[in-house]
This record gives sequence, C-alpha cells and structure tokens, in this order.
Amino acid sequence: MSSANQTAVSPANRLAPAIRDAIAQQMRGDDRVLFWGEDIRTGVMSTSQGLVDEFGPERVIDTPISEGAFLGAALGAAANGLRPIVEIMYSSFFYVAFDQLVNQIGRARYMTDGQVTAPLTVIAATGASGFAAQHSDASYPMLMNAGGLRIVFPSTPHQAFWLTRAALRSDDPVIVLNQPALAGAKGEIRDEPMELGDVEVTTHGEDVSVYAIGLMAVRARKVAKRLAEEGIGVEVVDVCSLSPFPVEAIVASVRRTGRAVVVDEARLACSAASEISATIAEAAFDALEAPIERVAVPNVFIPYAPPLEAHVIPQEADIEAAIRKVLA
Amino acid sequence: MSSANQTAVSPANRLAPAIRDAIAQQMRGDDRVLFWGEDIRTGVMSTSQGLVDEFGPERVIDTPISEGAFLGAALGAAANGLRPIVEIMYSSFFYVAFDQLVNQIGRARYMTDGQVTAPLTVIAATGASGFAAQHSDASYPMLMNAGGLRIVFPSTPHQAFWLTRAALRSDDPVIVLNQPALAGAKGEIRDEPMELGDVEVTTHGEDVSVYAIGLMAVRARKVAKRLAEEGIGVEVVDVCSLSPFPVEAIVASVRRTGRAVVVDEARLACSAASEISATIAEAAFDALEAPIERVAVPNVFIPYAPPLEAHVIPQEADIEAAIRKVLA
Amino acid sequence: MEDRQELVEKHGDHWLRALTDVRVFELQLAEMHKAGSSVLGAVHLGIGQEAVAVGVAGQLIPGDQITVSHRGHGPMLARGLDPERMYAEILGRVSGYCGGKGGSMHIACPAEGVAGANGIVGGGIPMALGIAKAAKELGTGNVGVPIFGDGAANTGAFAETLNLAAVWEAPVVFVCENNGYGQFTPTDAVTGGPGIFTRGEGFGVPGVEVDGEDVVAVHVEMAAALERARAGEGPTLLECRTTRWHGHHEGDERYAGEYRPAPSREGDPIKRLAAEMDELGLEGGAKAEAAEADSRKRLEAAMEAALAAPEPAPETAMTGVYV
Amino acid sequence: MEDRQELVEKHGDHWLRALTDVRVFELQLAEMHKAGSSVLGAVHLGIGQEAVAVGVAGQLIPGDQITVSHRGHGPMLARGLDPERMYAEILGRVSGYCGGKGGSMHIACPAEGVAGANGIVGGGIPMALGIAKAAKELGTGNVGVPIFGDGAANTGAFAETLNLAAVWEAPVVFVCENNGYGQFTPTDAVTGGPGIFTRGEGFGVPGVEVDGEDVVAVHVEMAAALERARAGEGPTLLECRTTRWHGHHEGDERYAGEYRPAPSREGDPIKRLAAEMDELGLEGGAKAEAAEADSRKRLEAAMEAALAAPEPAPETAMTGVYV
Ligand SMILES: Cc1ncc(C[n+]2csc(CCOP(=O)(O)OP(=O)(O)O)c2C)c(N)n1
Ligand SMILES: Cc1ncc(C[n+]2csc(CCOP(=O)(O)OP(=O)(O)O)c2C)c(N)n1
Ligand SMILES: [Mg+2]
Ligand SMILES: [Mg+2]
Repeated sequence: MSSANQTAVSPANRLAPAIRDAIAQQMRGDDRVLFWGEDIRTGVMSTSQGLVDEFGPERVIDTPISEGAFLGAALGAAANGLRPIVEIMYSSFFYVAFDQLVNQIGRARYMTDGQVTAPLTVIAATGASGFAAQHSDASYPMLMNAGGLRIVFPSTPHQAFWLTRAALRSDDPVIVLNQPALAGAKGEIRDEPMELGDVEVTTHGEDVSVYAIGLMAVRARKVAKRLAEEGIGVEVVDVCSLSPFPVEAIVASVRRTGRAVVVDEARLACSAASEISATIAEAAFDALEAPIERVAVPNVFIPYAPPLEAHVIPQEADIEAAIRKVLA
Repeated sequence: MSSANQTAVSPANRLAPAIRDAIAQQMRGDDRVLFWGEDIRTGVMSTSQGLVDEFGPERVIDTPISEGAFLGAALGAAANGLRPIVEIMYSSFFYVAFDQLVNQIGRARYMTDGQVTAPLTVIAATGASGFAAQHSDASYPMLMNAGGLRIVFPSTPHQAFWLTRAALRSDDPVIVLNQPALAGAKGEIRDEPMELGDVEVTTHGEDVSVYAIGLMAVRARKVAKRLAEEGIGVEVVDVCSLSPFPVEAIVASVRRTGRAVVVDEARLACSAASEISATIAEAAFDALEAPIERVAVPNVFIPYAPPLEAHVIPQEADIEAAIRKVLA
Repeated sequence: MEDRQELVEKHGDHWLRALTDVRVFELQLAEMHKAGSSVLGAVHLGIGQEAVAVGVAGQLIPGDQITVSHRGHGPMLARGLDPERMYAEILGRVSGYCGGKGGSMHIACPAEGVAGANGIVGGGIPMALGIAKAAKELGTGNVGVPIFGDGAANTGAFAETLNLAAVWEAPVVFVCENNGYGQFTPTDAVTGGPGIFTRGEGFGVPGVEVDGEDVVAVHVEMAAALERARAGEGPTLLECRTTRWHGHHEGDERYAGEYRPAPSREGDPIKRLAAEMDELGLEGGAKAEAAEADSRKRLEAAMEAALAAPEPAPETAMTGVYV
Repeated sequence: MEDRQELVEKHGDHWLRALTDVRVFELQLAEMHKAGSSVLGAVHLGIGQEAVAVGVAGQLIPGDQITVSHRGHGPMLARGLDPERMYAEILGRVSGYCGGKGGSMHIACPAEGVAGANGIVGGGIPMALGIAKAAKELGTGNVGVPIFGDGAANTGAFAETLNLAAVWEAPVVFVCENNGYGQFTPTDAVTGGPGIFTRGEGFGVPGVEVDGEDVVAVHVEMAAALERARAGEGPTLLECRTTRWHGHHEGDERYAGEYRPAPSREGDPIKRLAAEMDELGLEGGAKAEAAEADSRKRLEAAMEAALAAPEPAPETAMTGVYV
C-alpha cells in the first residue's frame, strides 16, 4: 500500500480522468475509501472508468437505483470509520435523494454539535448534455442555499485533480461536480495544490471581472482572449469553489476592475450568479462603475432539440454582449 | 352547490383561517377539488382545520407519510380532471419529495410543450417554529431556482385569502406558503382581490425600500413604524409573490428611494434576498445611492434552543441596523 | 377467459403486426445510429421487449393512460401514437409530439393515452396513481398504467406508490419490465428478494410473474389485472420477464464476462408467436414476413417525413412553462 | 435460546428497572408539560412503548449504533444515555448532548451508540445501513439498528434501504414500532398489506411480528435477529406491535370516535412483566414499586440539574457546520 501522503501529480491531462486519478490515488493510499454508485464498475461516467480493475468489486460497488438509500448509507458509513465516495450520475438526480443530501448529510454535524464527522465525497456530473429537462439542471444553487455541504466545480484538469484530492482528504461532506461537456477538456496539471474554497483567476485583466462557473468559465476565457486582442482587459474569475461561498476572493477582483459580469449555467432565479452579484452589490458597491450583469439560463428548462438547448444556455456571444454592456 | 364565481370575502381575520376559508369556498364551488395530505382530517396544520366536517373524508383525505407518492399523484390527478390541493406540513418536507415537486410537477407542462395542464395547489408551512434544523428551512429559494412553480407567501390574512384563492383558480401548480408564527396573525380582509405575482407595498416611505418576505415583512413593518416616528421614511415591499419573480415591482420601489435593504428568513447563499439584490444591482443600479444590504439567516441551520434560534433569524434590531447602515 | 388457442386465433394477426411495428420502429433508429447519424441523440431501445408493449398497452381503451420510462417507444406505439410524430420528437423536430422540447425520453401525448415518459427512473409511477385516482373519483372506468424497469423497482417512488395505490384501491396496473439489466448492472446483483412481483404483497398489491416474451401470456395477465382494476378491486403488480437485446442506449453495448454476459435472443417474441401460429396452421411465418415488409414501408416513410420537418425556432424554448 | 422463564429469572429485575426508567423519564416531561412549563418545547413521548426500547436497545453491545425517530427517548435511555444530558438537550441547555442545538428530536451521542435521532420520518433508516456497512467492512461484528414508526414504513427511504441492506447482506436489524398511529392518523387507514413485517420479504429481508408490549418477546426476537446479523446472515425486519398512550406530542391528544379511539392501556409492559414475575414468585409488584421510587429519585435529580444548567451562548449558533 503506497503512502497516503504521496504528492504524485496525475499524469492525466483531461478533466474526468484527472478526477478519476485523484480517486485512484486516494484509494491506493487508504483502504477505508470505498466507491459506490450506479454502474460504476462499468464506469458509465468517465470519472469511475477502470477503477474496478485496480480495486475490485469489493471497493468499487454497483448500487441499485436507490440514491436516497446509498447516499444516506454513506453518511452512516462515513461517521463510522469508512471514507465513502458516492457517484450520482447527474446532479439532477440529487432530487430523488434530496432529503438525505441536504437534511441529513449536510446538517448531521451541526445538529449534533460536532459529534458527527462525515468524510464523504459525492461525485456528480452537472449541466446540459443533450438529455433535456430532467437530466440537465445545474443544481448547485439549491445546494449552496441548503448549506452544510462543501461544493467544488472544476473547469480544468488542474482544478479537477487538486480539488478532488482536497475533497477526498477533507473530513466534511464535499460535492465534486463535473461537466459532461468538459470530461475530455485538456490541460496541464501543475504541481500547485489547490484547496477547497479556492477560486482561480484564470485570465488577468483590468477592465472588467467576469465571474464564471464550469463550462461557462471555459467560454468566458475564450471571450476574454478574443477581447484582449481588441485591447479589452477581461479578468476571468473561475468560481470553482461554490460553498462555503468565497466572499473575499469574489470581492477582490471587482474592486480592481470596477465592473462585473457573472455567468452561470443555472437558472437565473436564486442562482450562484445572483449570489455573486448580491455579494458585490453589498461589499464592493463603492468600487462599482456599472450595473452588474448576470448571464444565466432564463427561468425555463433545458429543452431537447439542439437549437433550443443552445438558445437557453449562455453562449460566448451572450457573454461578450454582457461585457460590452457593462463597459459601455 | 354554490357558484364558483361568488366573491364572498372570508369572515376570517386571521392568517391560517383565511387560507382555510379560501379552500372551503373553492371546495364548495367545485366538486373536482380534493384535498389530501397527512393528518388533514384532524387539521394538524390550522390551514385544514374543520374541513372534513363540511366536506367529508372522501374529499379531505389523510395520506400515508409518502410525500413523493402523493405529490406525484396530484400531478396525474390534476392532469386528468381533478383539481387537487395537497398539504405538505412543513416546507422542509419538500426534500423527501423533491424530484416529484421540481422535476415532475414543475416541468411536465414545459417538457410536453404545453400538453399537460396541472391545476394543483400545495399548501405548506415554512420557517422556524421551535422544531430545529430539519423542520425549519425557508426552502423557497430552492424552489424559485427550480422553476416551473408559482410560489406565494402571504404575511397578512388579506394576502393569505386572496393569494390562496388565486392559487386555487390557477391552472398552474402553485405553492402557498404560510408561516406557523403568523398562523394567528390578525388583519382585515379587504374587498380588493390580489393575483398571483402581486407584491404589496404595505408601508410607504421615501428614504429606503425594505423588501421582506413572510414573518420578515411583519418585522419590517414594525421597524418602519418606529422609524417613521424619527422621521425616517421606510417603504416596505412585502414580496408575497416569489415565483415567477416579480422584477418590475421590485425595481419600482428602489427607483423611488435609491436605497434598499432585503430581509429573508432563508439562508443567505442563493436566497430570495440575493435574487432581489442582484435584480436591483442589474436593473436599478443608476438609482442606487448605497450598497444593498441583505439581512438573512447566516449559512448555518436553525438550532433548537430559543436563544440560538433567535440569534440566527433576523430580528427587528437587525433590520433596523441594516436600514441605518444604508442611510448612513 | 378464452383459452390460449382462441386468443391466438383472434389476435394473432394483429399482434404480429403490432410487435413488428415496434421492432421495426426501433431497428430503424438502431440502424441510423450505426450509420453514424449526426441528428440522432441518445436513444434507449426496447428491442426484444416488444411483447410487453403490445400485451400491455395494446389492450387499453380510450381514456386509459400509461406513464413510461426512458425506454418507452414500444408501449407508446402500442398505445397508438403516430410513428412520424414520435420520430420527429426523437429527432428534435418541430412536428414532434413536444415540439422538440422533450426528445426520446420525454415523448408524451396525453390526448392519446400517453401521459408522459420520464428521464428519472421511477419518476412516472406516482403520476400514474394520480391518473387512476382521477378515474376513480370521476367514475370513468379508466386505469393508470405505469410501465417501468426492474431498476425502478428499487426506487422509493415505487414502494410509496404501491402502498398508496392499495390504500386508495386505485385502478392501477403496475407493469415492471424486468429485462435483466439496469443500465450495465445485472438486475440480480442489486435486487433483493424472490422476484419483483412479490414486492407488492407487503403493501397490499397482489403480484404476478409473467413470461414477458410471450405476448399471449402478457395479454392474459394484463387483461386479468385490468378487469380487477376496472371492477374497483384495486391495483395489481405485473412483472414481465424479458430481455434487452441491445445496449442501455445505442452505441453502448458493454458486456463483462460472467458479471454481464451478452443476452440471449432465444426468446424473440415475434418468432415465438409466429411459430405458435404456424403450429395452429395460421401461417405465422409468412405473416411475419409480410408484416415486416409492410412496417418497413410505412416506417421508412414516417422517418423520411420526420427528417424533412424543420427544427423548432430557437425562441420557442422560452415559452410553455406556465399556462 | 433460553426459555421464557429462564429469561425472566435472569433479566426480570433489570428489565423492570429499565422499563421504569424510561417510563418515569417521560412521565416527568408529561407532568412538566401539563404544569404549563414555559421552558419545554414539543416532546413526542413513547409512554406505553417502553418494552420496545428496552427489548431492542437494552441488549446492544459497545459499537452497535441505533438511529431513532422523533419519538426516541426510550431507545436512547435503554442504550445507556445519561438522563441528565438528555433532559438538558430537551430543555435547550448548554449541557445537553448537542449543546442545545438539537432538542428532543435530535438528541445524539454516537460515542455511546446513538448515531442520531430524526425530525424527518424515515430519515435515519439509510444512515443505519451505512453504519452496518462500515461494521461489515471493518469486521467489527457490530450492527446498525434503525428504530422507526409505522408511519416510516410508508416512506421510500424504508423500502430502498430494505433492498440495499439485503443486497449488501448488511448487519441491520430494522425495528418498526407500530404504535397504531402516525400522528393523528390510524395506521390501518394508510397502510396497505397484511402487516409491516411482511414488507421486507419482497426485498429479501425476512420479517417477524412481535408483541411489542412484552419485553420478553421483544428481547427474544431481537436476540435472534442480532445473532443473524452478527453471523453475517443479513438483515431482519422486526415489527413490534405496541400502543402510544399519549398524544402525538404532549398537549395534543385528539381522538375522533371510531376513526381514532383513545388507546387502551391494557397492555402496559411494566405491569405485564411485574405480574409475570409475581407468578414466578419473583416479587414483580414490589420490585416495580421500588424501581419507580428509585427512578423518580434519580430522574428528579437529573431534571433539576438540567434545569439548573445555563442556556447556550447565542454565538454558539454560528459554529459547527464544518470540521
Ligand atoms: C433517479 C435516476 N437514477 C439514475 C438514472 C440513470 N439511469 C437511466 S436508465 C437507468 C437504468 C434503468 O434500469 P431499468 O429501470 O431496469 O430500465 P431499463 O433501462 O432496463 O429499461 C439508470 C440508472 C436516472 N435516469 N434516474
Ligand atoms: C417526511 C416527514 N413527513 C411528515 C412529518 C411530520 N410527522 C412527524 S411525526 C409523524 C408521524 C409519524 O408516525 P410514525 O412513524 O408511526 O411514528 P410515531 O409518531 O407513531 O412514533 C409525522 C407525519 C415528518 N416529520 N417528516
Ligand atoms: Mg432493466
Ligand atoms: Mg406510529
């Protein structure tokens, strides 16, 4: 058994494999780590692919379609000596297990005044991927509001590796979200550890801060790159840690630029975008030179047909338009 | 059977009885209205008290503790000729039925391109009432984010009567929230109908807009009254309709006053308060003379002991402090 | 109840055509996927399971409603939906049943007895109970029929609904298509107890196990359950044992030795019916061939028409949440 | 298994004291409520149900964990928690098990084998399975015991957990306290099937019905289920038929004629045990009286100490979400 403290950086240079590598490293170093979820032996979601070959079906466990029971079981197991990892295929499926996730796992520690420690990690894909309304929610705003859960949502292999690793080492329940559309996204994993709660300024600029999450951060970076050629300095703050909410890091960037655009694949009402905007309006109002623009999914659902789906999910053009608006 | 169109105003002058009266009137006028939920024959929640005596156990139906099944059944029944009313005792119990509520009921119409019409009303208590973390969530921000549901949350008997009546006459799924602490709140029911989507400016003032919901609106009004004596003009906007989100009404008040405080019994992150604040920061920025202050539950849970509960739930003093801050 | 031979004589021709329609409808999607179509999203096919669709949904009457899972094309077709509009929905066209908003997993047409499909395993079961409750209250004599997989039998939604259906003595027929797998996991590996059909008993819902590759058997047991339901005698749970020939969705056929062997196609419900008809001198084989040719012709035309339909206008995504 | 008489001879004295402790602990809360105490919030009492608490939780060993419902004082006391700290939590005092954050519905002390109580009906059942899973993986020989009401048997959480426990062959003993009511609704009015104990079978969990007012019977069936669990033979479901003497919570005793008659107190588990001991010449009646006097003394002191403890400092509400 190799040491749990090794700091080998993953050889993966794609996002989902980086998560899987972080999991594999942790499982190698710690027998108490079990991984369960639906069809994870097959590795339906690329975050579990191949793990059963190394760790066997005693540690990589296919579950029935009973998300409530197996999430709740993770709480009991985590509080009693295991460190379970649970895969929920899509974050829309949290809803069938919502009580267990938010009303049990998320608050067992608080309600018992710290007597329960539940080191468990939930891995889930989030965001649209052609499966229409019931699969596609970016459901993290609800979880942010529910409280008690640490939530990270990496948009690069680097973030994915380090944040998953940090999640697995945390003694709190942590949710690691990942975007199906970014499963194959490429990028180097640098030898610069990240911690839960970190956000990353991935593009520097002086004119406007763009706060963005997941795939939206990828799109924001593309827009930033294009606008840089025009001489517009866009600072992209990749809000890869969502809960607890990273107030200081959010406020810092807009204090420098004076303008903010917030991009979110969640529905607008009570979204992460709204939280970011409200935080700025409260804590950096004096620095603001323009209204804060939110770019999010309108209050409809993700439709099936590709042109419909594209219409409701923020595209690069939408982000660019919002930037130009706050700069006007 | 009396006419469904009668406009008799309820004789009740308390909040929960006003909801119950609106239900009774609708049941009198329309045989298709059935009411089901846990212990509603007994009228555990005062919103159902006494209904079984008038309408019998065939229309006022005790259910098993299977919120998912009986909420989902309401969808099927509503789409097939009934107009069910469902009581969920506390809005924290939505979580055990969350998929049915948000992923089925809320989006059946959209997914089928309008083929499904589901005239159903959900009645639920919300907010803290001494039952600690698992009962006390003000869970509407999650439902606002989930989309597809109309949500109202009256803080006076007048609002309660008219908004419940409107809910019952709507062909959409509507959630009527009510606050246990306000069940006995008194007030006249005026002959001025309200519609879903309405908010109510309950106190007029020129210096600052206070947006508040449920019990928080009651507290805000008390503070407004006190500050009026000091010559401070507080406009209280009682946000008694939460979804679809009433953007115009929200923006109108702050455009007059230039300052805003938002009070919410939900946890801060991705709260209704955040949505209101972000909306203002986006759509009324030019009118703003001060940062927008949010007063909400911090990102902990509602604890049991009364001094702890009081510490995390916004009190009049907290509201007053925020008002003075934005006026400073 | 008529005996088996009588049933085959009476319904055999129709069943053969109906089974073949379902088969060919899905084969065309499979072929399209295999050909690398860029316009086809993920589709979950029930090839091999046609006898459940036809035996169950084929004998419903106007006003009865089914709710189906992500793998619901068969029951929908057997219930009478228009293949062209189904294809159009699957292809995200404006002429689809849901204007392209739903896709394969959300085809619905309540007016024709398909209350909804579901992306959430088990998600449509409670709705079917509500349909039955409305039928009972309004005295229509209709039923609600949730059709779901073996995987759904492990969801809380299923158990809660069994109980409430029993308490309400609601006219529900629960139809479980046990095709041996939930996605890539063998049913037996994640399902306790002696059989899903036994799960109702503890909740007051009698259960029946039926050979789900035998359209006659499915028809007979479904007829009995419908009779019970319509007579006000309450719900029944039918477990239909069948086989999923293809992968969980097209393009995803992963097998894994003993844990997940490739399924046998021995039980082919079309071949079985045809053979039985042959034995009775009813020319099953010949009729099956004719049915296939006929299905092909009609369904190719349906597919062509669907492909020719335009995509929906992007702005339509913004409407339809509220009445 | 020892015969009944041997068990009573061996454990009778202890059981009498344990049952009485549970009874008196709760009677004191009832009296306090009746006296109009302003410091007592809602409490759900299990007076009449003590035999389940003692028969089930009284024979667990260190490392075993129970999860209980909103009506969990009895099992917690029988598991060995300190009455003073329980009272303190119920009264919202800083010396309570959860520093006043939990209250009556959320008392917990995992270190002493009480993993948690629950405000959500059925909410603690999956956690108990996880406890059992950890015990199995770590080879501790311990068990997870979810104790829940008849109402919880209608939740999806219960059914899902039955199945997963069977699949995992986990050392779980499911204990259902069927006290005839869920809040104000008679169990029979909302519960299908021939008995909750039969609900496990379809999921692979054998069930036993037991007279839950007979501590000996509960002890015996629980012992058998524990043996199975610890031997790696998997989960068992125990339905204990008992009676809730008081209202759903104190101050809320609403009865409604035939639909909801006031419960009989005939089956009083303390009186029954005392009588049985008397018949065996074990002086049950006298011992019961002595036990009551003793319990009163100790528990009055516990209550006094709890009342004397300070309320928690308001700022403590802000801590304890994360490690
Ligand atoms: C609540 C939920 N969990 C997981 C999934 C992902 N998923 C889709 S289909 C499927 C397998 C379903 O198995 P079964 O019910 O047997 O239906 P079949 O596919 O065999 O027809 C899974 C796990 C889902 N859609 N919903
Ligand atoms: C999910 C959920 N629904 C409803 C309630 C409200 N409630 C609290 S206790 C109770 C009755 C529980 O009945 P049972 O399980 O038989 O336990 P008992 O009170 O009889 O011990 C109900 C409906 C709840 N706490 N949680
Ligand atoms: Mg299956
Ligand atoms: Mg009970």
